Amino acid sequence: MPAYAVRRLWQFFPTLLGVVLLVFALFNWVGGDPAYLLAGKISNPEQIENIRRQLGVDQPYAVQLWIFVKQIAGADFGASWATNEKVSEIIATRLGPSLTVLVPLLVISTILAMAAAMLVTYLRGSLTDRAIMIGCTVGQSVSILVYIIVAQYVLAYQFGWFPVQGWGNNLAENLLRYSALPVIVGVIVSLAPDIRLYRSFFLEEINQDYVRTARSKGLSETRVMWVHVLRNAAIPIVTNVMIQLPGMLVGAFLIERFFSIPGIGREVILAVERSDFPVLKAVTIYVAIVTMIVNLAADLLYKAIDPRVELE
Amino acid sequence: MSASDKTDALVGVHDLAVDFRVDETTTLAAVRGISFDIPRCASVALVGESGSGKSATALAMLGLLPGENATVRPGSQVLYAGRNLLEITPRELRSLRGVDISMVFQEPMSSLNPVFTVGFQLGEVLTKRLQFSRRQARVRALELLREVGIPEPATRIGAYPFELSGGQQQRVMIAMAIACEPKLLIADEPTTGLDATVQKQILELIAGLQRRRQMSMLFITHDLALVGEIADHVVVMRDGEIREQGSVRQIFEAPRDAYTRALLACRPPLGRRPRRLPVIDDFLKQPPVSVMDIPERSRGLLGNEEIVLEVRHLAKSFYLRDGLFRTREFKAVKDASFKLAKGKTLGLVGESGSGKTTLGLMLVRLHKASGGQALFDGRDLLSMPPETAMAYKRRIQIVFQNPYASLNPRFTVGQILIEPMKIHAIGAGEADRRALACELLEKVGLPQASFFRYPHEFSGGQRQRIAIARCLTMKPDVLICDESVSALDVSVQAQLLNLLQDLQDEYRMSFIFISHDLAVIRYMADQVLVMSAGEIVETGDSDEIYSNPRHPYTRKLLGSMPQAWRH
Amino acid sequence: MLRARRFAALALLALVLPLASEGADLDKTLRVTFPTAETGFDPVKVSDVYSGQVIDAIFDPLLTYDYLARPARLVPNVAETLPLVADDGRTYTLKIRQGIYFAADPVFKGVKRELTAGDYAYSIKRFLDPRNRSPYAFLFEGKIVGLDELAAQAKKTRRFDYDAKAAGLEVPDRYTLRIRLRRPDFNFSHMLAFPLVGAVAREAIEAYGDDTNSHPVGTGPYLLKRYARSSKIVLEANPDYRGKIWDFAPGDDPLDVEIAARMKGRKLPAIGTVEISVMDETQSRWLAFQRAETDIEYQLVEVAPTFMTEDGRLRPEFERRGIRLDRSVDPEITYTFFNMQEKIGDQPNPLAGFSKERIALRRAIAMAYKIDDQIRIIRKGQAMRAQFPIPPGVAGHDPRYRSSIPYDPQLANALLDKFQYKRGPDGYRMLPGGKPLVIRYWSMPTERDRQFDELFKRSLDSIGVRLEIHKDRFAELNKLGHECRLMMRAAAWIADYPDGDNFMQLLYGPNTGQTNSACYRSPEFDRLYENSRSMPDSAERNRLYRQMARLMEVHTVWILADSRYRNVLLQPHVVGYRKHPVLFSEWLYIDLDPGSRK
Amino acid sequence: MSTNALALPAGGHAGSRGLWVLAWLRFCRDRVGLVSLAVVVIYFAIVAASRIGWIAGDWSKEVGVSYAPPSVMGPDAAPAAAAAPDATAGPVADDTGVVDPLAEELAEIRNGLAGLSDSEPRAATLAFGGDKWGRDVLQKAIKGTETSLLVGLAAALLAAFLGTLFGAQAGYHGGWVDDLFNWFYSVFTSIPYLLLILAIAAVLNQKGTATVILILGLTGWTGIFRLVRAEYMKHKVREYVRAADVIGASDARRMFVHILPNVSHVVLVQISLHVVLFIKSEVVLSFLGFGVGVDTVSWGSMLNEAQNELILGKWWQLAAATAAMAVLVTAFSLLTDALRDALDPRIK
Repeated sequence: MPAYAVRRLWQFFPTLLGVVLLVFALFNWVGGDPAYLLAGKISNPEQIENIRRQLGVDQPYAVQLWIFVKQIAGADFGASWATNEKVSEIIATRLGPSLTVLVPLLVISTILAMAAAMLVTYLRGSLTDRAIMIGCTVGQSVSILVYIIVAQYVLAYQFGWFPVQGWGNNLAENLLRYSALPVIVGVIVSLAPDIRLYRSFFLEEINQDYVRTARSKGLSETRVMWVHVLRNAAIPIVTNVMIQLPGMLVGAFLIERFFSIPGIGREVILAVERSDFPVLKAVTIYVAIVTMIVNLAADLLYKAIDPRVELE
Repeated sequence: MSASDKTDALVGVHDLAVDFRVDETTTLAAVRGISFDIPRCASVALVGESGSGKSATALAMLGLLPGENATVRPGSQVLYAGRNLLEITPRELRSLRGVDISMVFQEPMSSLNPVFTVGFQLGEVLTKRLQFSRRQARVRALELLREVGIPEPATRIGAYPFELSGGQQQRVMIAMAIACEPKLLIADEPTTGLDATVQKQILELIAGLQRRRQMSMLFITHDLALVGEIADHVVVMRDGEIREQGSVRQIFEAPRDAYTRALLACRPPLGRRPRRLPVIDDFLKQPPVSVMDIPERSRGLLGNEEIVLEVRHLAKSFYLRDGLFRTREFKAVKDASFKLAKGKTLGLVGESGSGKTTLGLMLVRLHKASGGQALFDGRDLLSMPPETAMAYKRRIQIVFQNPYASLNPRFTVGQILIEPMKIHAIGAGEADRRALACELLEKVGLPQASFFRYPHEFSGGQRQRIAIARCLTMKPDVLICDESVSALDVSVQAQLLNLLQDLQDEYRMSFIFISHDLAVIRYMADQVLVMSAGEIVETGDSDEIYSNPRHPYTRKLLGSMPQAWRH
Repeated sequence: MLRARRFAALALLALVLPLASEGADLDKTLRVTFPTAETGFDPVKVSDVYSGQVIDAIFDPLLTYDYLARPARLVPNVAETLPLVADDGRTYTLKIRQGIYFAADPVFKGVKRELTAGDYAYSIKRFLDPRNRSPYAFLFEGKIVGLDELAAQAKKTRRFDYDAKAAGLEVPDRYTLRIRLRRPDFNFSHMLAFPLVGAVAREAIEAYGDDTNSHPVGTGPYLLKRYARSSKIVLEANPDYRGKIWDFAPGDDPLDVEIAARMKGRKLPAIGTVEISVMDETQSRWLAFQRAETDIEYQLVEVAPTFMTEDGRLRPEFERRGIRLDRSVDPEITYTFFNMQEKIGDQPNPLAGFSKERIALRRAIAMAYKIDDQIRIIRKGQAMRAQFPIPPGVAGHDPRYRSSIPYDPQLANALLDKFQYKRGPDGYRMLPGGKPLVIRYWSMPTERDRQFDELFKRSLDSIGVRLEIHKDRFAELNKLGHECRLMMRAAAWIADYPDGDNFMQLLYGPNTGQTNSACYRSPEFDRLYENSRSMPDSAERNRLYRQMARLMEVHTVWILADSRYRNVLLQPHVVGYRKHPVLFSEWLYIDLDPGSRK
Repeated sequence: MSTNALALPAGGHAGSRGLWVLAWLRFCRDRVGLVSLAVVVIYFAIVAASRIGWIAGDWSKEVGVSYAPPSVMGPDAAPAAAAAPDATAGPVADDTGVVDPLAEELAEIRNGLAGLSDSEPRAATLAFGGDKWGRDVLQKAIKGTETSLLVGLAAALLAAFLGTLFGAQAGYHGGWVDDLFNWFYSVFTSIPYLLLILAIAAVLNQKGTATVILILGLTGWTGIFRLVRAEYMKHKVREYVRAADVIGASDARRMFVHILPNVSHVVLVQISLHVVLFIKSEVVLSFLGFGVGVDTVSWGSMLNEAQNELILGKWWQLAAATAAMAVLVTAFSLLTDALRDALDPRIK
C-alpha cells in the first residue's frame, strides 16, 4: 500500500506542473494588461508604465513564469492587485465561511440521498420508485439560479423564517442562523442527482451472487440490505462524495453571492470582475492541489474499504 | 425405487412448474410440471443440459427465484415436513433456509461477499440463526473450516474471499451450508468451474459429509460422469421435463429413455475411439444406433509425416510490479519444443495456469514471445516484422473458448465472414465474396440465411461454427483450438468435434487442440503434450500416453478423470 | 487632559458607563450596505467610492463642505479658516487648529499624537510616491512646485525621500502649511477638501508597511473596530475625536428647515457604531431593507418602481410605515462619445472629422438615440435628462440651458438620406461612396451594459445604421480608451470637486489619451477652455461654458444622456439625513432616534 | 459430407434484427421513454420552425408596453407612455454666437416634414406578458429554446467528439499514450469546472453563441473521456477484438470499425446527458456575463433579466423561461434513462 501511495504522490508533480502551465498561459499570456484597471480615472502613460513595472507584468514571460513558480513553492502569492491584501490571507479567511456552508450541505444531502436511494432500490419497479425518480428528474431540471431567487424571496422575505442574508462573526450563529437557508437550497439542488446516482450503485449490487447467497443463509431482507448491500454500495458513494468537495468550494458561488457569505466562490467572482489575477491564480492552484489530494485520499479510502481492490 | 409414498421421503416435489417472463408479452416455461422425491439421507442427482430447468427447480424449492421475472405456477407443490414450501409465509420459508435446507452455488468466486472476511460470513450464520455467542461461533467456525479441508483455518479465517483459490472458496460455501446441520443440502453444479483435480476433492468432500451427517442431498450437474460416483438416485431432465428417473445402476446399465442413452454416448468413451461421435439425433430416429457398432478411428504418428510447424525453446514470462520498483518475473511458458505434422492434431493438455493457452496465443502473435522460434515454411514466425507477417497471418488461425465473446455483436454474420476477405483481398468483388461466405456457411452446417443474421440470434454451438467459418475464409494451414468446445453442452460438443474432424480430413489442416478435458483430448489428438506450470512434462502418441503414462503429474491427471460407471 | 479610557461596549452589559466622547452613544448602531466589496482604507491606494466612504469617516481633510448649503460651499475643517489665497491664485496658506489628536493606536506607544501641518505635507507627498501607484495622483501632479522633481527622483531610486523638502510644500511652523502652485488655480481649495486628502501619521504608515489598507489611523470621527474583508466593516466613534456641534443654516427647502430644527445643537458624531455589510445582489439588499435588517439603502435602481411612483415620490404604503425618502440629483453626467480621430488603429473611422456629412452622421445617431427609454426603462424613471455638460449642484451649471439636439428619428433618417447614406439591400445604410457602414460600439459583459447594448441596437436600427457590439473587460476598455481605439462607448463622470472645470476638461484637446476619450481636438474649444481655467466661478466663466457646450453640440462629439437621481431610503429612526453632492458619507451628521424605531 | 443443418431459433423471420433494432423495440415498450421522446421531438420541431423563421422570427420587435402583464391578468393600471419625439423640435435661440454647419439642411428638412409620428400603438397586454422593452415573452422563450438547445447540442457533440477520440486512443493503446492523456485529463479535472469556464471565458473575450459553445465543449470532454477509455480497455481484451487482430485488422480498423460500434451506445447516452448539463451551464455563464450576444436570446439571458423582475412583481419572464427549460430538461433526462435501459438492459 505505501508503494502505491508513493507512486501516486510521484504522479502529483506532472499534474501540478500541467496546472501551473495552463493557469499561467491563461492569465499571464492571454489575460491581458491589468495596469489600466488600477490606473484610476485620470492617468498618463508614464503612470501606466510605473504600474506595469510594479506588478511585474512588463517582464518577459519566462521571468514571470519563474516568479509564479517561486510563488507556488513558497505558498506566497503576493498581494491582490485590487486590495493588496495578502492572497494567502484572503484564501485562509474565506475558507471558513465556505466550509461552514459546504460541510453540513454535503453531509445532509449524502445521508438523505442514501436513505432515499435505498428505499427506492428496496421498492424497485414499484410506483413509488417511478414517482420518486420522475420527481428527482423534474427537481433537477430547474436552474439553481431560480431556486435561490425564489427561496430567498419566499422563505426569507415573505415567510421570514430565515434572515435574508448576512454573516455573523461566531461559528454557532453562522451555522444555525445564517447558513440555514443556503444549506437548504444547496440540499434541494444536489439531492436529485445524488439519489439517481446512488440508486444505480445499489441496483448494481442487488443483482450480485453474494446477495443470493446471503438470502440462502436465511438472513432477513433488512439485514441483507443494511449489512451486505450497503457495505458494498458505500464504496463508490464515499469516493463520489469526496470527489465533489473541491469542486463545490468554488461551485457554491451563486449561493454565496445571494446570501452574502464571504466564501471562496464569491471571492473568485469578485476577482474575475476586478481582473484580480493573483487571487484567481492562487485560488486555482490551491483548489487544484486540494483536488489532487482529495482524489488520492479517495483512492486510498477505496482500497481501505474494498479489500478486493489490489492497489498494484 | 419408484415414486415412493409420501411418508418417508424427506422432500416431495409434485407438478412443479416455473415460468420466466422474457419481456411484457412473452414468457418461457422453464419447468413444465415435474415430480420427484428426495428420500432421507440419500443423494439424488438432477442431470440435464443447459436450459433443462434443473437450476430453476432448485431455486424454486428455496424461493430464491429472481422476484421480478420468475413465477411458480399454482398447483406446484414442494412438500417438506408436511408443509408446501411454495405456500408458506416468507418468514417461515426464511426460518427453514440455511437450517433445514441449505444450498451451495456454482460460481464460488462471486458467491461470497467480497468485503467481509470468511470468518464473518461463516460466523454470521451461527450467530444469527443459531444464536451462538461471538466466541462460540468463532470456535465452531474453525471446526467447520477444518472439517471442509481448509489448510491452517486459524490464519485463513481472517482472510477475504479474493485471497482464497476457487476450490477453497467453494469449501467455505460448503462449510456455511452445513453449519446448521441441515436436513437437505442442494448443490447446484458446485464443481463446474474448477480444475479436474480440485473437482475430485470437492466431490469426495461432499459425499463424505453427506454420509457422515446423514444428510439428504440434491446434486445438480450437466456432467453424467460425475453422477456415477456420488448419487444414489438419478433424475434426467430436458427442456423442463423429466425424461427418466431411477437408481444410478438402472440409469447407467439399462437406460430406458433415448435421450438418456444419447447423453451417455455423446461423451467420448474411454475405451474406444469411434470414427464419429454419436449425436442426439442418431438416438432419436428409429432404430436407435448403438455406439458399439461405429467403426473405430486410429490415431498416432508414423514418424514420417511432413512437418508444418516446428517450435524450438519457446518461452514467455510476464513482469508483475511488486512493491515500488522491484518487478517479479512470472515464467508462464518455460521451454517448449515440439513439431506439428501436416493434417494431424497435436493435443495440449494441462490444468488452468499451466501455460497452454499462452503457448497457443504466442503462435498467433497475440503475445510477444520472450524467447525461442516457431519455424513455419522455414521462416521464424515470431521475429518477422509486421508487414511480412501479414502474409503469414492468414495461414495460422485460432478459435477461442467463449462463443459469446468471439463474434462482434454489432456485425452481421456476413460482415464477420467478409471482413478477413477484405483485409487479405480474397475474392474478386462483393458478389464473389458473398458466394464464398455462403459456401462456407454450408460447409460448417449453417443455413445460407444466417448471412443476414446477428450473433445474438444463434446458440453457443452455432456461434463456434461461425468462428470456424471465419478462419476457413483464409484457408489456414494450422488451426489452434483454445478450449473451443469446453463451454458447450456435451451433445453440442459432439457435433463440433465431428465438424472439426471432417474439416481436417477434407482440407488436411493441422490442429493444435488445447483443453483441460482429457476425454476430448484422447478422442481428438494424434500426439499429446502434457503441460504443468509452464513446462512440457511428457509427450507421446495419445493411445500410448493414456495406457501407460510415465510422468507422475500425467498419472495424477488421468487419475482425476471421472469414471462414468464401471460395468 | 484626562485620558479617556475606551471600554468595549458589550451589548449584554447594559450598565457599562460609556466613557467615550460625550456625544457618541455606542448602543446606537447604524447598519448600511455596500453593493460591491471595498478595496481598502489607505487614502492614496484606493479609487472606489465605497472605500472612500470609510476613509471619509476615519480621516480629516483640511477643509470640508457645509452639510446643507447647495451648491456645495467650502468650510474650514481642521484649518482655522479658509485658505489665504495670494499672488493671483498661486499661494495657499492655512493655519491648523491646535489640540487635535490622532486616534489611539499601538504605533504611538500610548503617547497622544497631535495633528501638525507636517502631517498634511507628508500626506500630499504620498500621492506622488511611485510605490503607492495612487489612482488619484492627478490631484497634485504637475501642480505643486518641486513635488514632481521629488517624484521623478523617487522613480529612479525606487524610494521616495519624504525628508527631502519640496519648495511648494512649506511648513513655516508646527501649525502652518503654505502651498505654492506652478500655475494659478482657483479650484485648488477643493483638492484640500477632497476626502482622500485626509492627514495620515507617518509613524503609522511606516509601521504598517504593505498593510496600510487594513490599519487606517486618522483624526476623524470614527475608527475601524472590526474588519472582515469584503464582508463586514464595523466603525466605532473615535473617543479622541475633537467633537463637533451640528449648526448648519438650512436653505429655503422645507426639508432642510425640519432637519435643522431636529439636529441643531446635537454633539457629533451622534451614532456610536456604523456596521457596513457587503451585499452583492440587489434582491438581497432590497429584501434586507424591507425586513429592517439595514437602516439606509440607496443602490436599488433596478427595483426603484416598487417604492417610487412615476413622478418621483415614495409610494404611499412605504410612507405609512414611516420610511422616508431623500431624493437628490448626483453631480454626474452620463454620455456616449464618438471617436473623433481619422483612424482607429489602421482602419478609417466613419464617424471622425468635421466635414458636413460626418457631422450629419453623428447628429443623426444623436437624434435617433432613445434617451427617454434610457431614463424610463433602464433608469426606471430615476434619472433627469442632462441638457448641459455640467450637472446641477456643481459651480458653472446653467439650469435654463437646453440642448440643441432633439430626439427625432424621422428627422435623423431624412438627414442621412440628404447626405447620400443610401440603404443597402438588407435595409442598412452604406457610406456615401457605397462602402459598408459599420459602427462599432464597446461595452462590458455585465447585465447593466447588456441593457444599453439593446437600447443602442434598437436606436440605430430605427435609422438603418448597422451596429456591431464588442465586449471586453473594464481594464481592456480603459486601455483601448486611452489609446483612442474605441469608436463609440457609453461613459459617465462624477464630480471629483464641485466645479465646472472638472467636467469641461473632458473635452480639452491635450487631455486626449487621458480623460478626453473622444480624442476631440478643436482649437476653438481649447482656446475657450484655457480662458475659463484661469477664472474663478463667475458669470463671465458661465458664458464661456455655454459657448463650449454649444460648440460640442454643433460638432456632436457626445450624446449627452442623463444625471441619475439618488433615492436614499431611510428607516423611520434615521434623522438628519441629507445627501451631500460631494461628501462621500453623511454618517457624521445624522442620528438615530430609538423612540421611532419600529 | 456436412452434418445436417440445425433448425434456426424459433421466430427467425426474413429481416434480421440487429442490436439497434432490438434496442428500439425495447425502447418502444417504455411508456415514459416514448412520452419524453415525443416532447423532445416537439422541441426540436419548434427549434427548426424558429430557425427557419416561421415562428418567433420577430421576437425582438417591441409589441407591448414595457412589462406588459399577461392577458389573463388584465392591463397594467397606468401603462407608461411610449417615447414620442421631442416637442422642442426647432433651432434654439442662444447668446453663444456658435453657428451650426447643418443649419440650412435641417431647416429645409423640417418644413418638409409634417411632424407626423410613426410609432405604432403598443398592446397593453400580451399572451404571456412582455419584458421591459415590451417584447413578447412567449416569443422570446421560443427563440431562447432555439439558442439554448442548439448551444447544448453543439457543445455536447464537441465534447463527445473530443472525449471519444481521446478516450479511444488512451484506452486502446495504453502505455505512454494512456499516461499522456491521463495527465491531460488530471490537469483539466484538477481545476474546478467553474474556474476553468471563468478563466477561458475571461480570456476569450469576444462574446456570442460560438464562444459559449467553445467554452462548454472544451471543458466538458473529461466526463466522456473517462467512460470511453474504460470501455475501450474492457473491449480491447475481448476475444472478438483478438480475433480481428489474428485475421490481420490494423490498430485503427480495430479501434474504429470493430470496437467503436460496441461503445457507441455509451457515447449516445453521454451526449444526451451532456446536453442537459450544458443547457444548465449556459444559464450560469449568462449570470457571469459570458452568455450569448445581445442580438440573440437564450434561457440564460432571460433568467438573468428576470432576476430582479420578481421583486418588481413581474414574474412572467422568470416563469416562462423556467417552465420551458424545466419541461425540456426533464424530458431529456427521462429520455436518457430510457435510452440507457434500452441500450444495455443489464441493470434492470
